[in-house]
Amino acid sequence: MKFLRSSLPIWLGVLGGGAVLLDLFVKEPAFVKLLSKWFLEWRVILASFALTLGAGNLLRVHSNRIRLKSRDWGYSYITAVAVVGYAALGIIAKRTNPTYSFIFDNAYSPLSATVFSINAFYISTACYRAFRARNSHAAVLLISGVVVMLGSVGIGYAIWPGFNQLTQWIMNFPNSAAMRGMNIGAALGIMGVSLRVILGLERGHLGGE
Amino acid sequence: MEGGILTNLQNIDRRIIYTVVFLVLLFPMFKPIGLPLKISQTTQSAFDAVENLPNGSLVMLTTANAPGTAAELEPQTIALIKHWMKKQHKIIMWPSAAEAPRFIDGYAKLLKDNGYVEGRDFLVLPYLAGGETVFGSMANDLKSTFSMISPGQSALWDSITSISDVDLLADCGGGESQLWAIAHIEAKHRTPTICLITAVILAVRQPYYTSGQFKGIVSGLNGAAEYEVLARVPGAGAAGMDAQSMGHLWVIFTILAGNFAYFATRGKKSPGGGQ
Amino acid sequence: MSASPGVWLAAFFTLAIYSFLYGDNPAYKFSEHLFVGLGAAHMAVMGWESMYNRAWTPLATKGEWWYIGAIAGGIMLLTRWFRPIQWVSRIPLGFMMGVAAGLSARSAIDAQFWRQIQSTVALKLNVVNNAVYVFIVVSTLAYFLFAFNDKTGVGRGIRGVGMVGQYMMMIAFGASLGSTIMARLSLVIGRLDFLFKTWLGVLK
Amino acid sequence: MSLVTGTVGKFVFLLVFVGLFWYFVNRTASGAQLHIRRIAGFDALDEAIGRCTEMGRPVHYTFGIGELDANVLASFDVLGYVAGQCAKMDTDLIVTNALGEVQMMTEEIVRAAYINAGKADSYKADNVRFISNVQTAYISAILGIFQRERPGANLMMGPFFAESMTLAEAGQQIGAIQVGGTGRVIQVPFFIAACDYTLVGDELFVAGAYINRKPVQVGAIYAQDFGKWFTLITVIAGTILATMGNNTITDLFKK
Repeated sequence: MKFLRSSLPIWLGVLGGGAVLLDLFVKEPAFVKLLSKWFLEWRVILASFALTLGAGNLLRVHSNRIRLKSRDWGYSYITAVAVVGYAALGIIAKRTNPTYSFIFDNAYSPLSATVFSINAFYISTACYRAFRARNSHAAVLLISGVVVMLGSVGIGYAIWPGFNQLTQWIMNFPNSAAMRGMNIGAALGIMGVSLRVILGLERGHLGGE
Repeated sequence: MEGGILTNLQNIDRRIIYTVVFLVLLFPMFKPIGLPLKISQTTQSAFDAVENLPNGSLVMLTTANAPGTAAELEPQTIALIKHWMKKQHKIIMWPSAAEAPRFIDGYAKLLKDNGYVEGRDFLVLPYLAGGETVFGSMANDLKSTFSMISPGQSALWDSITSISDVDLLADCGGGESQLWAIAHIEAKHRTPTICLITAVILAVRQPYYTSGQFKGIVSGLNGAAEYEVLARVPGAGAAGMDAQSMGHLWVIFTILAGNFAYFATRGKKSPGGGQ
Repeated sequence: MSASPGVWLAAFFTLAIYSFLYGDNPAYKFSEHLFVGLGAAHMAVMGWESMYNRAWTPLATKGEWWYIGAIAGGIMLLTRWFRPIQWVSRIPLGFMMGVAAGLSARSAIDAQFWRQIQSTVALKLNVVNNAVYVFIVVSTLAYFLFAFNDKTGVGRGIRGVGMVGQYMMMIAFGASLGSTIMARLSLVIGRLDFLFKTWLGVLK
Repeated sequence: MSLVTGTVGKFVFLLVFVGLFWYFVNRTASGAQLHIRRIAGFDALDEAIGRCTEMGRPVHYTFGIGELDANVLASFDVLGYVAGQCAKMDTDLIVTNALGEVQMMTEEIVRAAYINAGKADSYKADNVRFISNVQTAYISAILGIFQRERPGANLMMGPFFAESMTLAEAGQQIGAIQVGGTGRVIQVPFFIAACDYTLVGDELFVAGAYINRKPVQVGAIYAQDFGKWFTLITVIAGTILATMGNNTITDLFKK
């Protein structure tokens, strides 16, 4: 039992991760390639199941809220009905069903696009505050930010054609180089954490036992 | 009194900023100004990568387009597909994210309206969950990843054996998918890869363009407008550019005004976040 | 003005979300709760579709029986809704985590690490821009050295180079923000286009 | 065993990396004191929680919308620490999740932290919440939570996408003290713009080693630093040699 609960998940991780990683390097023996191919295909299926977890969790959360009469619990009915009704429609009548598409085009899409666009307003106020030459770091941020802003649309070009070249230079050299440095650092960080899983030393994802 | 105005400039109420953003974006939509457009090097390279392929090549579009990012990605994708149609390329399309299939429906319709036959000239692969895993799986074995498509179902599908038959891969999205495309497919098969991205992630994808892992990048609405000009396919990209420029100008103005006020009143304490 | 009920519905949701910029209100709360529900449902539908295509179709039409194992694993994942047998879901989860780690490590060591260095080491320093490039890569990376004691002389030296790297990162962050604001504005343009062209019809 | 052409260099690097990793894990496990430089973002966590305690407002913790990846694993260590501190200080902790898989893990981590702090009774299951696995739906719900429950601190650690900007600015608007951290480098500028403290890229992955000093994690940090020194030295030497017309190192990377 203890083996099934804590050791097996870790060993499966070691096997899965090891095969997929070695596949990058190893030409022979061929079974490494075969295992890696199978594991990737299986994981696609598991990920498909994982996508449905959200709907179940959401139902659990909102039925709890209704039961406990938490704050704004009345709205939880809307969520619960939407989850059950829309999922049933999509699974029984298929995603290509006209009603499903109607809701997707006229409720889901505008909601999603509008929520996402709030970003534009928030970034304008955030930059209004952040782009202030409070200290030397912020000053560097400000200068490079304003140059790129002016250089990346027509209006900057109309003011001074040089903004465009300067922006290209900033994007191609200082920006690209600093991003490369950060990417390399992050890649090593990812390697460190991933190897903890592949070598079977990580337990965080199993509830920290 | 003057100090009052300066302090106010330093702390303009966010609702005022929001209202003006709305207004300045709206104005050029009614009265286009026609500001000049400069083609960037990354877009030019992406265009060249498509243009230099012989007519009738096999191209693949993997897209993670979603309602949230469609304002930027949709005009780019349409411009690219129109260019592909001009070159009579055979097209494989695959939605890499759960919100993308609805967009692919639209591209399929566009292709059909222009005489493309599904299964022979273009093909839509079904959505599969797993993100990066699917890219890894496609790089290992494309045919087996989509083994649900039976032989005889599509002539185009039957004519290919592996992802290395693809002459150009275009990945579209605002997330990590471009990285997966180069990390698994380009890395293994050296498939020429371009990406269509939201302008936000251009900065972090630039190093991969410099290193040649991407053959070209189309980024943001201005990337779409540039591509439309290069491929001579008028579209929605150019239309939004004026509004963007005006909105931009307003944000630059608030930033400069804020700084001016900050320096004029330096020494007095002002609230605000950031580092 | 549009006569389509779908367009009116979409316009209502667009305005309900934007009303939040002024303050929280019942129309926003309604839209938010509806959207959360629709979103989870759409994901579940896509998960189902993906499972059906990837596992069920090959199993049922081609007799590829080995997919039964993966389907069983998927069902084990769903045990987490039932507290007494919740632990069963750890078994497929451990496997998923392992494969994901293998893929990330593969991508990290090759595309993000090795090929990035490969492209950097070939730069010739007698070109000014290349020298700038290399200097920035080196100083930025120095900022991310952690395994040293910053109270010693050597440690302070490393910190010093890292400080320079910090300024270089600020240039990159400024460039990111600068190019982002514009991109984000285009999202609003998309919505305004919908409101004034598709819905109200006042814009040609 | 034979290797794919063009991967020998990478493979050797990987073997050395793993070897050093084992070596440093064993050294820390046998009690050696290995140093890690100061990271301001982690030191700020106590300040943030303390301020919430003073103000009687909850702490909000989020992983963002990304997949269960290295960022999430690193963030688990931070969450464990934050939950422990909140339990000790009797401050409410709201955790919002976007992934079904992560939801159960966070429940277990937070509950365990409350039990370890001897405050099992104070744990509120209702406060570890699954929100939505759709990015925009997640954002819309968090905006609501911020306005309605007004957390005094907003801690954002994990694989963030575009939600980083919206959440950070929404937190700023309610006056929360904010710490953001992500290994997804592209989102860092938005945290810089709106947060009080930011963990830049790789810094997040140091979390476990910095906070808990577990041997495995400290070992990983030392192996990573080896990778960085390797990069620094090859880049400097390689470019100097390339300038002089010698392509030894450049060719080495093609092996």
